[in-house]
This record gives sequence, C-alpha cells and structure tokens, in this order.
Amino acid sequence: MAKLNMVQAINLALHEEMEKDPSVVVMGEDVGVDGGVFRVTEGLLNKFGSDRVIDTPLAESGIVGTAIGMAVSGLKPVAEIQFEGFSYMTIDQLATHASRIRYRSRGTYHCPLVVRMPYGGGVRALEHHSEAVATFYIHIPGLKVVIPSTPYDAKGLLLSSIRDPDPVIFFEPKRLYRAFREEVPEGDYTVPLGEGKKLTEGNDVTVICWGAMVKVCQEAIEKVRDISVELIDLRTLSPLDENLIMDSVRKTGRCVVVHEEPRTLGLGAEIIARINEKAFLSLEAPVKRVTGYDIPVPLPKLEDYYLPDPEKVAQAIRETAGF
Amino acid sequence: MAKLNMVQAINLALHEEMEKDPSVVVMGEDVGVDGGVFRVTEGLLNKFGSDRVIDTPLAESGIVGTAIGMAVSGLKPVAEIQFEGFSYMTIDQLATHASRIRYRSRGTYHCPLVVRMPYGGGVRALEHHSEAVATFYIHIPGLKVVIPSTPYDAKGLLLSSIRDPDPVIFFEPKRLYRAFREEVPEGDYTVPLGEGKKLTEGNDVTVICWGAMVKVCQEAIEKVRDISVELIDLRTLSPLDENLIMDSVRKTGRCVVVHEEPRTLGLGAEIIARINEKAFLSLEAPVKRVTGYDIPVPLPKLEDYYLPDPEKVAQAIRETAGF
Amino acid sequence: MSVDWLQVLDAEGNVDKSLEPALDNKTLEKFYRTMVLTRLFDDKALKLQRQGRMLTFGSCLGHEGCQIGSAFALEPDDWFFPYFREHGVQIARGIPMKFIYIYWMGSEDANMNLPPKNFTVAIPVATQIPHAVGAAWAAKIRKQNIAVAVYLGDGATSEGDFHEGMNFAGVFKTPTVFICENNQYAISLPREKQTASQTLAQKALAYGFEGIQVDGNDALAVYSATKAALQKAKSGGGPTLIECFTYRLGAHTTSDDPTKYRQNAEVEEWRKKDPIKRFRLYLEKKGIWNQSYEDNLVKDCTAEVEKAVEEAEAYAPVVENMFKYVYAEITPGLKEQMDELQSFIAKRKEG
Amino acid sequence: MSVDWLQVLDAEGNVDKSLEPALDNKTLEKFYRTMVLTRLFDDKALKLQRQGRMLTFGSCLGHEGCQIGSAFALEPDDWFFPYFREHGVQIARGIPMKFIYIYWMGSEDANMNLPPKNFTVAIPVATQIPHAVGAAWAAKIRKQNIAVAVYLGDGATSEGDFHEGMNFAGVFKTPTVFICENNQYAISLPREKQTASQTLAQKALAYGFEGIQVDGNDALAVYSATKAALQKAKSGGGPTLIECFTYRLGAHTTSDDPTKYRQNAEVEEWRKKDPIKRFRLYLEKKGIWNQSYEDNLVKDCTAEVEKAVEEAEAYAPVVENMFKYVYAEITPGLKEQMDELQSFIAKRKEG
Ligand SMILES: Cc1ncc(C[n+]2csc(CCOP(=O)(O)OP(=O)(O)O)c2C)c(N)n1
Ligand SMILES: Cc1ncc(C[n+]2csc(CCOP(=O)(O)OP(=O)(O)O)c2C)c(N)n1
Ligand SMILES: [Mg+2]
Ligand SMILES: [Mg+2]
Repeated sequence: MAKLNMVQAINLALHEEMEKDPSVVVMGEDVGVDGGVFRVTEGLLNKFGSDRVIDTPLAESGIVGTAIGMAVSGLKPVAEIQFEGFSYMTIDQLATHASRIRYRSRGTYHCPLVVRMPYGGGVRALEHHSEAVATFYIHIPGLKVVIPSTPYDAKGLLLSSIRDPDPVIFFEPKRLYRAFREEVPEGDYTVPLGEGKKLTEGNDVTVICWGAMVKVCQEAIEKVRDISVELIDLRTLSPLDENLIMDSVRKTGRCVVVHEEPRTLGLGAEIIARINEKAFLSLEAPVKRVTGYDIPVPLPKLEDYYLPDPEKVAQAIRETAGF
Repeated sequence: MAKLNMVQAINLALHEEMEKDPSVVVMGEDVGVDGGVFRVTEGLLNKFGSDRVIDTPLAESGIVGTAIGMAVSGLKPVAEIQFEGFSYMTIDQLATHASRIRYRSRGTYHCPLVVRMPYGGGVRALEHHSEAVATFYIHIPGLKVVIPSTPYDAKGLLLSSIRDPDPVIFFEPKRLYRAFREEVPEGDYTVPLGEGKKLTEGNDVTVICWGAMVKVCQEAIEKVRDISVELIDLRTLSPLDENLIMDSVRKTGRCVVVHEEPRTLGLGAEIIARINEKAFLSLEAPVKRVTGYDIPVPLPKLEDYYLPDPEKVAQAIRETAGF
Repeated sequence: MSVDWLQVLDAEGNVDKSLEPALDNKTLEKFYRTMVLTRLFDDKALKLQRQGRMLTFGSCLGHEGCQIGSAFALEPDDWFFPYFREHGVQIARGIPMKFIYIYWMGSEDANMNLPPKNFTVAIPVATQIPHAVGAAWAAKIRKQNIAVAVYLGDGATSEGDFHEGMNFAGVFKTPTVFICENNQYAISLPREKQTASQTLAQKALAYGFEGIQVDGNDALAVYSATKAALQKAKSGGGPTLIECFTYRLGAHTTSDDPTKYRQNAEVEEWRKKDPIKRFRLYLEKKGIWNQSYEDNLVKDCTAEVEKAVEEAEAYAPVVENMFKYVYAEITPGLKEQMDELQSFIAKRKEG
Repeated sequence: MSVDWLQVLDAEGNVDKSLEPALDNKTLEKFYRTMVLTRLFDDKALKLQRQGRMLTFGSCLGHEGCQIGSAFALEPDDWFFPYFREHGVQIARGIPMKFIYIYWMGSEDANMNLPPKNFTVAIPVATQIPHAVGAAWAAKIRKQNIAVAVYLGDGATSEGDFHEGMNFAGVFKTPTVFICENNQYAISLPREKQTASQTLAQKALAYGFEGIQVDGNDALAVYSATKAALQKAKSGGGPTLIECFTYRLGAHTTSDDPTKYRQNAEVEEWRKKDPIKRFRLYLEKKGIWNQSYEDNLVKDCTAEVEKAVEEAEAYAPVVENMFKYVYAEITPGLKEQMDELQSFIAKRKEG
C-alpha cells in the first residue's frame, strides 16, 4: 500500500474508476494535456484518450451544462471547475437543472454528475482563488456536497460520489492537496456519503469541522490538552450526518463549529439551528462559531487574519468549555 | 394621499426618483414598452425616454454586468430580473464584482446598483417562478438585501436602496403585489435599510418573518389569540437588525422564524445562530422554523403543501409557547 | 461567409418542385393532421386557462410549421430537448396530450410518462442548449448513430448558455441540430432589438459551423432543412443552426397583452402566411384535401383533445412525490420533513 | 460578411508606408520606452515571484505590441478595463509601477491609488466585458464624448459574459472597443480547440458590428486599428472587436509549465516576431535607435523598476481595511467582527 497525498489519491480514484466503468468521463479546463492545474487529472488522457478526458473551452456554465446532457443520456461525467471562485457561473445549471432533473421528471431521468472544485484559502493565491463557497450548493435541494480532509477519504468519497446516481459537488481543500501523505489502498473501497467521522472521543466540547479546517482543529486541540474535545469531521455537508452531531452534543453539551467560509449563513448556522432543534435541552453553552468574516477573502497579505487558525479555535474551545 | 397596492407604490417610487435624480436608469427585460410583466415600470418609458428606461436583450448576467459598468461610471441603475428563478445567472456578477468593487478598489470605485427581483410562491406559477432565493445574496459579503411586505415600506425601502451607495438586492413579494392597498404618501420619504419593524407587541413568543410571510404570520396570530405574540417584520435581510431580534427574544424567551425558502441554510438558520450567540441564557424553548421544505418548489398542484401557511405557523407558535 | 434561405411552399401553397421533399401522401396527411391537432390542443389550453383550469400557458399558434416540420424529420431514437412552446413537437413525438395537459395544469407527475428521448421542458430560457449539446456529444462518444434536436427562441440567442453550448458544439462537432423558432418577439422585445446581427442564422459563423434561414411557416422547408442537418450530424459533419423565420400569432403567454407592444396590422400580415393554411392549400392542390376531409379531421381531433383534457383533469397528484424524487433514496432529513408535513395534514384533518 | 487583416510593421521592422500612422519621433520613442519598461517590469516580477516575494504572476512577455500600441491610442479620459495580463497597458496609462507591484504582492490597498478611468483587474475571465459595455453605454447616455477599451484573451471569447456583453454593445451601439489579445493559448488550450471559428474577429458578425484582425506584435498596426475604432465609437459608429494576433512567449503564470502542452520550436518561431525587436529595428531605420540609446534606456528603466519594487516592498497593508471597505459605512455586524479580530490580535500579542 502506498503513501499518497490527496492529489495522488484523487488521481488514483479517477484512474481506477475510469478503468472499471467506461461511462465515466472527465472534463474541464486544462484537465487533459496539461493534467489539470493541480495535476489531479495527470495521466488520464494518455490512458483513456480524448473522448473520455476532455479539454473543454473556457466556459464553466458550458462545462456543467453539457455535462448534465451527458449525464442524462448515459455517461457519468466528472467535471472540474478549476477554482471554486469560478463556480458561481455554474450555479444556474446546478440549481435549475442538475438538482431537479430527477424531481421534475419524477424519476424518468436522473443526473449522475460529479463536479469537482478545489476550494479554500491558505495558499497565497490571487483573488477568487481562495474562497469557500459550500453554502451556495448546500442550500440547493437535490445536490449532495462532499468535502474530504484526508487522502484516504478523498479517494473513498470520490468513488462514492461518482457511483451516486445524483449530482454531487466534490470540494477539494487545495491547501491539503500536498500537505501530507497517508496509506491509500489501491483497488476498490468507498467512504459512504452522508456519514461524518469522529476523530477524537471527548467529553467536554464537541468541535465540528471539515476540509482544510480539520488540520487546523487538530492543531488547536493540542493547545487545549486540559479540555476533552470530541472532534468531528463532517466529510459530507449535504445531507448532514445529524445523528453524529446530536449524539456528541448531547454528551458534551458544548460545541464549536469551525469553517473558513463567511460566518453569515455559512454551514455553521445550520448546524447551530439543528442543535437548537434537536439537542436544546442538552446545551450548556452557546455554540460558538470560528469562521471567516463577512468580507471577501482578502489577498494574501491579510489572509492569515481572515482564516480561522489553531489559536482562534483554541480560544473558542476554552471560552466554550468555560462558559 | 392615495391608497396604493405594492406595484403602484414601487412604480411611484421609480417615477419620483427618476424625476429627482437624472442618474437613475431603469433596465431589464420588458421593462420599457411593455411596462414590465407585472406592470411595475409602467409609464416610465413615456416619461423618461429610452435612454433611461431600457428594454434589454434576454440575458440576466448581461443586465447585471452592464449595470455594474454603469454604476461604477456615474449612473444609478435599477435593474429588474424578471423572476427570482432566473437570478442564479446573476450570482457570478454580483458575487465576484458588484459586491467587491468598493473592497477591491479600496473605495476608488463603488457600485450604487439596485437589482429588483419579484420573488416567491403562492401565485400558481410555472416552475422557477415561485422561488425564494435570499440566501444566495445574504451570504455574499458586500451586498445588502431588502424585502418589503407593504406598499408603504416598498416605496420607502426602494428609495433608500436607490440612494444607497452600495449594491442592494430588492426582493418584491409578487404574492403581495396586488394583495392589498394602503396609504402611500406622494413625495419623499424613506424607510431606512437595516431596520426591522415590530408589528405587534407581545410577551410570550417572538415571531420573525419578512416579505410575503408577514401576512401569513398575521393570520396565524389570529388563530392563537391566547398567546401574546411579538411579530417582527425584518424588512432588511442583510445586514440583520440584530438589536430588534435580541431585545424581543430576551423578553419572550421563545421564538419562531418563518420563511418560504428551503429550511437548510435559509435565513432562519442564521437567526437561530445569532440568538444562540447573543440571547442564549434567555432562551426557554428551541427556536422553531416554519419554512419551505428542502425540495424544489413544487408546481401549483402541490404548492400549498410546500408553503408555510397560517395553520402551520399557528401550530409552531403553540408548540413553542407550550414547550 | 454567408447564410442561405430556404422556402419550398409559398403562402398560397404553391410548391417549388425542385425543392419538394419526396413524401408520400400518407405522410403528408400525417403532417397536416398533427398541425391541426396541435392547433386544437393549443386552443383548448387557452380556453382552459381562461377558466382557471390551467397555469399560465404559452400558445404555439403560428409555430405549427416549424414544429411539425422539424419533428417529423427526427427519428424516434433522436433526442428532443424542448423549451416551453413546443407542444406541437411533443404531440408529433408521441407524448400523449393528456400528460402535456397535466404538466401545464401544474403537476410534475406528468413527466413520469415521457417516452424515451423526449426531455422535460426547460423554463429558463436557453438553459436546455448545453444539455442538448452534451447529449449529442455523449452519443458521439458512445458511437451511437443518433442526433439531437434542441429548440430555442430568438430571445434565447442572447443568453450566455446559447453561446457556450453553440461553441462546445462547434469545437466537438457534436451531432446537434439547433432549431431556432424566430417568432420575431421575446415577450415584448422585437427581434431587431434582441441583437444587431442581420440574421440569427449567421450567429453559427461565430462557432465555425453552418447556419441556415428557412421559412418557418413552411413545414416542408423546415422538414427538408432539418432532415439534411440531421443527416449531416449523423455522418460526422457536426452541428447546424436552423433559423425558422416565423411569427407568434398569439400572446406570449396567457399573462401577456401583446397590444402593448405590437400593431394589429403586423399580426394580420402574418396571419396570411399561416403555416396550416398553406399546407392545406398544398394538399388541396394535390387532391388530398376538401371540406369534408377537413370536417372529419377536426371532429376526430377535437374528440381526441377533449378526451385528453378529461383524463388530465381526473389526475390527482401524489403529495409524497415532492419528497420521494429529490434523490434516488430519500435522505433522513427529507424523511423527517415528509413526516412533519404528513402529521400536519393529519392534524388539520382531525380538526 | 468578412474580416480584414492589418499589419504595418513586419517582423524585420519594415514599414508599409501607405499604412504608417503619423506619429512624431517623440511619440515613437515613448512607445518604445514603454515597451522596454514593461518588459523589465515583467521580468522583475517573475524574479520576485521565484523568490517568494510575489503572488502567482502572469507575464505579458510578447504582448507589449498589442498592449502599448492600443494603450497609446486611448485618451486619458477614455476608460480602460483590464483583465489580468495588462501590465503594459497599466504602465502606459500612468499607473505607478509601485502600485502594480503592491497588488501582485497581495494587497488590495494598491487600488486606492488607481488614476481615474482605470478600472481594477478582473480575475474571472470575461467578466470585465459587460462592465466595459455598461461604462460605454453610460457615457453614451450621458452624452460624454469618450470611449471604453476592454481587454480580453482568446479564451475569454468562450464565456457567456463575452457573448452577452458583445450583444448588448451591438444592440445599443455602445462606444466600446474590444481588444482581444489572441495569444494562441488559454493556459494549455490552443486557440483551435477554444472555438471552431476561423478567426476570433468574425465573432463580431454575430453581433452586427465589425471585427478586424491585426498583427498583435506590430504596435503600429494595433495603434492604428485602436485609434480608428475609438474614433468610430466616439462618432456614434458603435463597437469594434479587434483581434490582436500574438503569442504568449512566457508561461501562462508562474504556476504553469508550458512544456506540458507546446513545443519549443513553436515558441522560437514566435520569438522571431518579437514586438519590441521589430519596433527597435523600425526606430533604427529611422535613425532614432542605436546601442548607446538602448543602454541608456535600459539603465533608466531598470532604475525605475528597482525603485518601484523597493517602495512596494516597504508597504504594509492595514488590517482594518478588510472591514472598512465592504460598505460605505461599516455595519454593526462587521464592526463586531473587526473588534473580535482586534481583541484576538491583542490577546495573542500579550501571550
Ligand atoms: C432565463 C430566463 N429569463 C427570463 C425568462 C422569462 N421569459 C420567459 S419566455 C421569455 C421570452 C423568450 O423569448 P424567445 O426566446 O424569443 O421565445 P418565445 O417566447 O418568443 O417563443 C422570457 C423573457 C425565462 N423564462 N428565463
Ligand atoms: C471564469 C474563469 N475561469 C477560469 C479561470 C482560470 N484561468 C485564468 S486565466 C485562464 C486562461 C485565460 O485564457 P485567455 O483568455 O486566452 O487569456 P491569456 O491567459 O491567454 O492571456 C484561465 C482558465 C479564470 N480566471 N476565470
Ligand atoms: Mg421569440
Ligand atoms: Mg490566451
């Protein structure tokens, strides 16, 4: 078993699934000859040819719109949007079509589409290259939204996403693309959609996070060794793994949610609303949010101030534990 | 002083402001010769000519994109998107540009743009003609989001929106367009952005709503006369009038939020998160949400099941009061 | 760079023999019958709407030439992607009128019964275009010898999705036929204000493929152009844009008042070019049509329409379908919301 | 329908006298100086980036001809809407290099200092196009006798916003000049795979206005074409699309490895057509240029660049600006978040 980083794990998943299922096609800007601007699709063109690994023109709505047409007629497209900041252009096709085809046609048609999007900050990038934009997709009924935090999960979740008969938005934390390696088995395994993962057991405070924030929270926990933290990596943002959240919060009575997306109507809000609805009587302190501010992600000179970091998270854990 | 419905009130506001401020232009699909598909812009073309009342080609991103260019160069465009369901196509221009021009240019440029959008259900309309989509805009830093529930407020809020130096999304509850009339003064008055309104004083339960749901909630209250309800019409969804909410919830300890938008990451979630953060210790019951379900708005045969109605709201008030 | 114009039948039903497609009488009768049926279907829909028995409805009055002409050029195995005015194409493609009515009466359940290769109606203008290109592209990738027809209006040509879809079609030489029903208006906006290009057909030049303008009130011209484009598509020649030059004789939809933006005289001029009238004259000249032929046909078609309406109005939509078709498998959250609604309904029934 | 081609200077600096614009020597020297300065600016940026002193950077190496040629055709009062590779236009428009560096070093504060009529850089491809059309339209409505230049790449022509913007420009005859720097690639995608149309210029035909193709490595041709288009625009003739046929001699950005997708031989062929080289030969033939002229010029420009870098690196961005420029007036919610951050910073300082 090889130690792979996340880019390699996703690449492996694509290689294996394309080998196995001839209906899988990969498409997007620079995904073919170039192998993707992050090299995620490297080697696919050579192996599977230009009918299945498609360099598209520069048009995000066109990519998703044509992928929808492919999906309803028997292919399983895995479309790449080069950076999350250009995904706004796809919202219309996703909200008015991809997410509704099964519903509107009452099952006559469905849309097995995966849209991969590198997302998030902390990589000293240009404007629009550091955003976290999950809310736009979580809020659209009919989409699923997935976001791995490790190479192992990335492969397993991507395979589940491709095999899912409905459209899945697959966010890839570019900050973790090459951040570390771990054992990633070759061959088939999946991580199910809709199931989060408890990373540490704890009794004092539940910390909920996903994607690139998982590592930040792991570092934060190191700073508050005296507090027993139950750390949850959601892995799927829609549909939410409510049981995992509620079981934990009912036990700890305290919770911190961490995300890099702006605070207002970031997923933290929904998690708090659900805790309020389902675990109200267990709650001993207000749920705290450590998030991006309600501003556009600043350019790199100020980006570190914008992002949640281990110290911000640690402080929130301390305050919540001490409430 | 005339009794006007909401269409007339908005029309009056446009007439008066265009008269007063030559930099105001109105643009959109069918807003000129046709007077708008809801007749909101009727009479403007005759009075102000085709340089200021512009029938555009059928292209929503183009409408907002060109309006941005107008706004940064000295005009104050009031753009209409014919139905909220076609506004997804404008999200990119709004999120990547309108909302960031001041920020990105550090005040060198700004974008005094109003985008009017009829929104919401209950009018037996075709697919995509009954949606409530505020979350997409509330979640974008740099936009303001406004939503009147009465003809009087519609005029006053629209005037504030046009005069605001930053981009404003102005949602119009089409279900209330002709639902009732009230006194709407001619001449200048404004309703400030960012300020909600307490419609009834009460001690038992706070009910928070906006737009078309205000009337629904008013009817609901009639059904629960034994419960003392404090009814709040938010009027502006971004930025939120937190003080109004917190003062009320601190008093009542109980709250119901009502919106027709799907529940997950509808504004209700954010309101609950803020109450959790700022009024946690006052809360005596979980905040309840009466909302659209997490499904696409169904076509009219089932729409009534989808929408919050007075009975659903009344039931939620009863349950919350009795918690 | 240039654009051709095609007309086979003139407004008086005279045929240009050199261009006349080789269709047998039975087929011509089917053309005519479907046009008449479409018009009766359409007229009934307008009446139902006025009585509050239907949603807002966009009449296809005047479009029968482009719709039936193009539809009959398609093979059953070719894909059809409609926008929202294609009732005639839907009928020609064999979608039972009952279901078309159920849809416009306000229930998605209608679409449970779409025959294969007929996609659902796209309400947002132009958004169906990339789908059609994707479906054609998929067929090409999978080496299926089929083509895809996608319908759009003149207004749709202004949308970004038109552009992106057309460009993909050009680059990947997808077997797509773009059938643009240029009916001179997009709601109130006249064609000249929609775009400054002289024809819509020439927009294809921007994408490196052929555009052709045809008389859209001439079912034979539309048939021939579509047939040729489909053949080209299937033999690897790539896409074609067909601009059907026609006119919307009715209002945009039942919510629209066209007197606000166009002169009656203009409508009257176009009435003279009625696609059904000219086809009737053509059949008459061929000795197929006479008044009793017409009377029988109208009687038959009317009965068919009435039966469809009756069945449609008898249909009661299923509440659970709102929740059950969002995902292949209902999620726990949606299950909870469905239960919430059902217990609410039950409570309300109780008292 | 057709498209013209314009070249004034060939690759050896020979001028077509019949087309030579009437520019005095001082102006020609300014052209040359700005091209050289741009190249030095650009080269320094690449070096800084490699040293981790700048963000990802897109070099404009090879684009100096289209950028300086077009920029000098503009009046100060004409608007300029850039995409992200327009360092040369920015320099020619008088934006101090210091601020261009500060931006690419990662601070929006740079844009506090944009001279009037120079808009901020648009990172999302093609999104600047509708803005430029809107600004031009506003000028027309306000009867200002100015025009608007907007820059875009070959890749941008595939985006919906290109289409919608171009179409609005055609319909409203806005005084917009679209300057398309066709450098043959959009990251790795070669021009032929971006669109099947033979030229990019002909895309203008779809919108009812003129498109022209010019040698983009020929600053004089670009200047003349831009000047003519601006004049046409200001006299009510509407928009023009200018396709500058050029080549990106460097990588797409500092994150890109062009050897993945193109042959070195191709790059070498284009190096021979270098826009600066040919302008230098032209000046030499005119008796303006010689080696010591060059040495002095490079010395001057290098010093200017070094000074700009020094000043840029001395700049420290202001944390509060993140919150203060979201709205004209900070909202209570943002004030709270700003306070939250500041008290966090204070606490962290304490220990
Ligand atoms: C994206 C979008 N914007 C606006 C509308 C509202 N609308 C419905 S039909 C229509 C005009 C369509 O014109 P055209 O494409 O010419 O088709 P026609 O109705 O004339 O057949 C408009 C603006 C819509 N359905 N979708
Ligand atoms: C909407 C959008 N999609 C993708 C990108 C990523 N990207 C940056 S530049 C570029 C290629 C642009 O090509 P072109 O328009 O030819 O300009 P060039 O870079 O060649 O100057 C891409 C795909 C982007 N910035 N914006
Ligand atoms: Mg039309
Ligand atoms: Mg390029």
